[in-house]
Amino acid sequence: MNPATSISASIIRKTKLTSEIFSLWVKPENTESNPAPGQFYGIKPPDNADLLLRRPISVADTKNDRLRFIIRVTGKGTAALSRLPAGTKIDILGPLGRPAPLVYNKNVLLCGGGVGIAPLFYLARILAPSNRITTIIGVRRAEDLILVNDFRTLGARVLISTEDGKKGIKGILTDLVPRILDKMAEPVIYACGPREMLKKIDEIAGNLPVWGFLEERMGCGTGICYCCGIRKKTGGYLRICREGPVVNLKEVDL
Amino acid sequence: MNPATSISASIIRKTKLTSEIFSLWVKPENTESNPAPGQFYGIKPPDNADLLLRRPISVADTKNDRLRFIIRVTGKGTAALSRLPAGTKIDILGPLGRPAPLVYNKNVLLCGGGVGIAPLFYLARILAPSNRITTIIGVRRAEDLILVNDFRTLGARVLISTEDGKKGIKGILTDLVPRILDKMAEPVIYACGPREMLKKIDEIAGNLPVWGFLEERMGCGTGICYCCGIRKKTGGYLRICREGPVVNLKEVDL
Amino acid sequence: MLAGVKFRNPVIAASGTFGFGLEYRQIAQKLGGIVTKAITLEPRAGNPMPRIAEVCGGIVNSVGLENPGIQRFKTEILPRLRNLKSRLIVNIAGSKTDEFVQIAEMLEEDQITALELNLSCPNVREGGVLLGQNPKLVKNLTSAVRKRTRKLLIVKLTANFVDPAVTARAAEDSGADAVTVINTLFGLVLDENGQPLLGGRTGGLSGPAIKPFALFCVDRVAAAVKIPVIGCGGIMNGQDAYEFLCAGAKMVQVGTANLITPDRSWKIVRELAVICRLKKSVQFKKVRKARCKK
Amino acid sequence: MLAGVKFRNPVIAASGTFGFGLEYRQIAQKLGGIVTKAITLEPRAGNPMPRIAEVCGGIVNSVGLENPGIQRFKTEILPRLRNLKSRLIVNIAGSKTDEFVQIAEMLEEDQITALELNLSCPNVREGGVLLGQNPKLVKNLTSAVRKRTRKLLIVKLTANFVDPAVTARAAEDSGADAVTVINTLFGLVLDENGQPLLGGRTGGLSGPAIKPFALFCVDRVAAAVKIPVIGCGGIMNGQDAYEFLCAGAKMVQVGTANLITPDRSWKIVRELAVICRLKKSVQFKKVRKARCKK
Ligand SMILES: Cc1cc2nc3c(=O)[nH]c(=O)nc-3n(C[C@H](O)[C@H](O)[C@H](O)COP(=O)(O)OP(=O)(O)OC[C@H]3O[C@@H](n4cnc5c(N)ncnc54)[C@H](O)[C@@H]3O)c2cc1C
Ligand SMILES: Cc1cc2nc3c(=O)[nH]c(=O)nc-3n(C[C@H](O)[C@H](O)[C@H](O)COP(=O)(O)OP(=O)(O)OC[C@H]3O[C@@H](n4cnc5c(N)ncnc54)[C@H](O)[C@@H]3O)c2cc1C
Ligand SMILES: Cc1cc2nc3c(=O)[nH]c(=O)nc-3n(C[C@H](O)[C@H](O)[C@H](O)COP(=O)(O)O)c2cc1C
Ligand SMILES: Cc1cc2nc3c(=O)[nH]c(=O)nc-3n(C[C@H](O)[C@H](O)[C@H](O)COP(=O)(O)O)c2cc1C
Ligand code: FES
Ligand code: FES
Repeated sequence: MNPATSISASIIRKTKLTSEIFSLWVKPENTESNPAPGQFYGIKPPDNADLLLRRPISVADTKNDRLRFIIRVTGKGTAALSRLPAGTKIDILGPLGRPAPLVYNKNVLLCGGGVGIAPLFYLARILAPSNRITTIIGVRRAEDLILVNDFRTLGARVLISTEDGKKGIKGILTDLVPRILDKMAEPVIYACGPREMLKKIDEIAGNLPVWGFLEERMGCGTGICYCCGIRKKTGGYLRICREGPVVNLKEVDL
Repeated sequence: MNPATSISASIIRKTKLTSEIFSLWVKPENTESNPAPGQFYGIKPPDNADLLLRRPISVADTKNDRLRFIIRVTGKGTAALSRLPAGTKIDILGPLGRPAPLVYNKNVLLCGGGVGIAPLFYLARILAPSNRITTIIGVRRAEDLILVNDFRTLGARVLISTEDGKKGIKGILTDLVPRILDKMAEPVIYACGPREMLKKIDEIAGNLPVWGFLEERMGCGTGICYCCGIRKKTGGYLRICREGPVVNLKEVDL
Repeated sequence: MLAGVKFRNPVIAASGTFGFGLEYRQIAQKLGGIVTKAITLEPRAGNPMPRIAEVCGGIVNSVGLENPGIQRFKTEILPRLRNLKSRLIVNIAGSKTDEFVQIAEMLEEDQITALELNLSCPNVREGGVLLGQNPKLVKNLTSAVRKRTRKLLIVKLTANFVDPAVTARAAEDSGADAVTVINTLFGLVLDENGQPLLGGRTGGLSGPAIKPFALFCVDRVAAAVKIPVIGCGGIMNGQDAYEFLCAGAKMVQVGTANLITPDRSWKIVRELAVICRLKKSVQFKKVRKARCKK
Repeated sequence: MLAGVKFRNPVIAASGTFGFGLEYRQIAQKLGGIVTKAITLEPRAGNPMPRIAEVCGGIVNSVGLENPGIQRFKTEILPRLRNLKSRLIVNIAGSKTDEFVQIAEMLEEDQITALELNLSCPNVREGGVLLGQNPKLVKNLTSAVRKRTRKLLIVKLTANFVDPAVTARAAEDSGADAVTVINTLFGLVLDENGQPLLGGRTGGLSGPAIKPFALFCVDRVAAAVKIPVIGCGGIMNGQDAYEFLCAGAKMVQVGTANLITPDRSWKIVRELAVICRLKKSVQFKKVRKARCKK
């Protein structure tokens, strides 16, 4: 059940990860919230009539009752959030959405394009104790890379693609996928990133299911406005905020 | 000529004067501005689509090229300004409006109701060297009193009325005016405060001219929107932001 | 109290902004009532994505009429809304009078309190004109539905390119029990390259940006008809709701605010109660007078 | 370039938001042009104070038609506007066709480029209906003025309770050279006690809050008429202006933004120039197509 009430949370740590990406550790007040990997929160930008809607941001990690969000500045809402100093109270609603399905004793492949790697980190931390994890991180420029060491610390194998070729292979993430998949027995694939990337991975994966972490412009994030649909192969839409954001890519029209 | 371009200014000191009133010393960047007593600035509240318009605020004092504003929190704009820490840059437009006429070798009576005393202080500082100044400050509660010692430091005589009777006489400002006027030869009166107060003083003053510092909800503050009229006795309106804010009360319908 | 029917309180969740009431039943029960998302005769897929854009002081949506159609609404959704402790209002849309009538006839279930006719649908016969822009069509449609339902009949008016006082009178004359004023305003949002941002190209503007216009319309319609007016448009807090009541509305609907936090309407109920107690509703009478003098 | 007349640039200061051009002549000269505050036949006092209220994303004004009347405009104001290096457009208001015509006849001065007919005045003969809400009245008025003036004739349309595409066609058919889309929306602002805040009770809503609606109207009108459309409503910066051009406007008017800083329109000229250069106006064509497919 999605929560109906938002909660107040304090920013307890803010770190700049790259020129565009920052990390927030927040501590919700008076509540325990146990988000599962794949779930997200609606973060309310600071009060401004220009910024009415919450910004959907995935949980990138948790620690005790604290939540980590890793956010890329792409517009005015995320820019406003990036300017909030530690200590600020923010209004958040969550956890929202259906979690990613968890697996045991599998060969797991995580594919994260850009900041899409963030929600996969939380998933990796939960899966790491009981699965073998390979992570591919694809970015445009080497300086956009985040979380590489964090994944390694979990014991995951990490592969990197950069378009500028300054780290890992020169190229895009999906160039790496076929080679890796070839060598994995019964892989379970999770992917988060741009639509074209998800589409490509789904094609490469053939019959293997791919759990895609989807994004769409959202109104409510809670399933009540029908703004965030993705077309189902069987017809009609499913709501990314409610039946997603993690969906079996085989079931949707990307 | 009113300026067409706003200027950036830094808040260099912020002080709380009472529970509702604060003082800002600001330093305009790259400009000299020489406001005269009675003039005001349009201060832009921090960016928020809810706060489009500038707030008209009188100059309460100047020092070198710095400006002092004394502001009472009455709504969301002034509340937003009151939250800005020293160091913040604000956008201000001014000096705006027609200055108060200056006099020499006169008995000057300044009547300030509430925060209305603020613009009279700057006037007093300019008039003090060449006039004898009596100031009446009227407030509701003794703790709302501001600038009393500042006026005394200028050598002005200061009388106080409080409605709670805890300082000065118990009553309202206009109770004091007749007694004081009786004892003043050829007084020149300046008054700033609520409309009813100005009206009363004008009545008491009889044929003496009273220079009233007027307020009205403003659109532009620069004379282009015709939102801030006050009815002239001769018919039609004058614009408080342009032909005012200091007007001879004999000429208008309060 | 609306046309003889009691509501727990005067705050209703507006159509399209509270789903079908399934997602937050616990909130729905505390409100005066909820209006469902629009239901059509046949299932509709709605518009392509993106369906929402944020603008200054509001949002523009182009959800379209995505809904499972009246059949599946009855078999799959209505049963799950059984024993709802607040009033259920079904928002009906269609492109022909006949569609509205058919749907109305299919909704005789006891658990439904009212039907709300959504007139903001492009009318096929009149070349792109909205049903709700033509007083004659409003009259015909309202009469036709009125004949087939004993439910409370609410007509939801648009103020796009039409004077809602005129269409409100048409609705009143044809037997409507109440009118909702207003639906979203037309809106076009372009991206930084000047291209339409929404999948449906244009959409409906809602939120605080439309509040002064909505208040104007409520004030005007309340002076024009005797049936109760349900005020809607940009209500974000109790004070906003209070202002709509002062402008002449008997009840209010809250839309966009629900998207921000699902329990916002419930918060508005509580804020409104505090305000009304404070003002002892003396103000109401004064305002009513001010309005009538106009 | 508008109907054969060259403008320095496509940004005009909107009526009522730049006075009569006297206060900031140095800015006025740098713009494409300025529209004066509305002029009527007789002097008008305008509405009681307060005349302005701030609302979410905009303002609501009830200035009314305060102006010195056409006579004093000609004798006291026009001479001071001599040698203005940009285009002077005079906004005309009245309650009868005849008043508009008389004013138009009195404005044959060379220094005036265009007349802009302000149709948002309550029309006396039709019981509270605005002139601009009735296509027939728009037609009659435009034809009548057209016969008496050789100036560029601009008709400023309202989108309150009327489809501006319909009135735009009426204006086009009657000889208008261009249309301005849109004037303010109706607005009512209540204070915390639910009492009308403005001296004029109701007013006109302008600013960013109306931008999506104004863009919708511009897009719609541009598709409906061949004469140029001047876009107006909520333009605060160069990007906003650019979007209006993409929606089909040939020029834009800036209103509320001038109140915030008098040189804002000039800033918009410079911002717009940068954007248009960046986009090489390739986008324009694309959008135009997107619009026409509709
Ligand atoms: C389920 C989900 C999880 C997400 N998790 C993360 C994350 O962990 N880290 C991260 O950096 N980003 C994440 N995003 C994307 C993030 O929500 C957008 O980048 C952000 O909302 C943009 O807001 P803005 O104000 O900066 O941009 P603007 O363009 O100014 O936003 C305008 C409006 O569009 C919406 N919008 C714009 N881009 C997107 C987008 N890509 N997805 C959804 N809504 C959008 C905004 O929410 C807002 O309502 C996630 C999106 C979804 C749907
Ligand atoms: C020429 C002039 C000089 C002034 N000097 C001072 C000063 O030195 N110190 C001081 O504390 N106050 C001064 N005021 C009053 C001050 O401008 C208002 O209190 C302030 O604008 C209120 O803004 P707000 O956002 O807090 O209130 P809100 O009520 O939220 O404001 C809403 C709108 O109404 C306008 N408004 C509300 N009250 C007033 C008012 N009394 N006068 C003008 N506009 C108003 C605001 O500017 C804003 O546009 C002056 C007013 C004028 C006209
Ligand atoms: C996402 C969304 C979907 C909507 N869907 C409908 C609908 O299906 N039927 C309807 O009559 N109104 C619909 N509306 C309009 C609202 O019910 C309401 O009339 C409008 O949003 C104005 O109120 P607000 O400003 O409080 O949102 C929708 C509004 C939004 C924001
Ligand atoms: C204070 C004020 C006064 C106005 N007076 C007039 C007027 O006299 N004649 C007119 O045609 N429009 C008038 N308008 C409307 C503007 O010209 C413009 O059409 C409207 O404000 C929308 O543009 P904006 O959102 O950029 O302000 C006025 C607007 C404001 C804010
Ligand atoms: S964002 Fe509202 S249903 Fe998903
Ligand atoms: S506030 Fe605009 S003319 Fe005075």
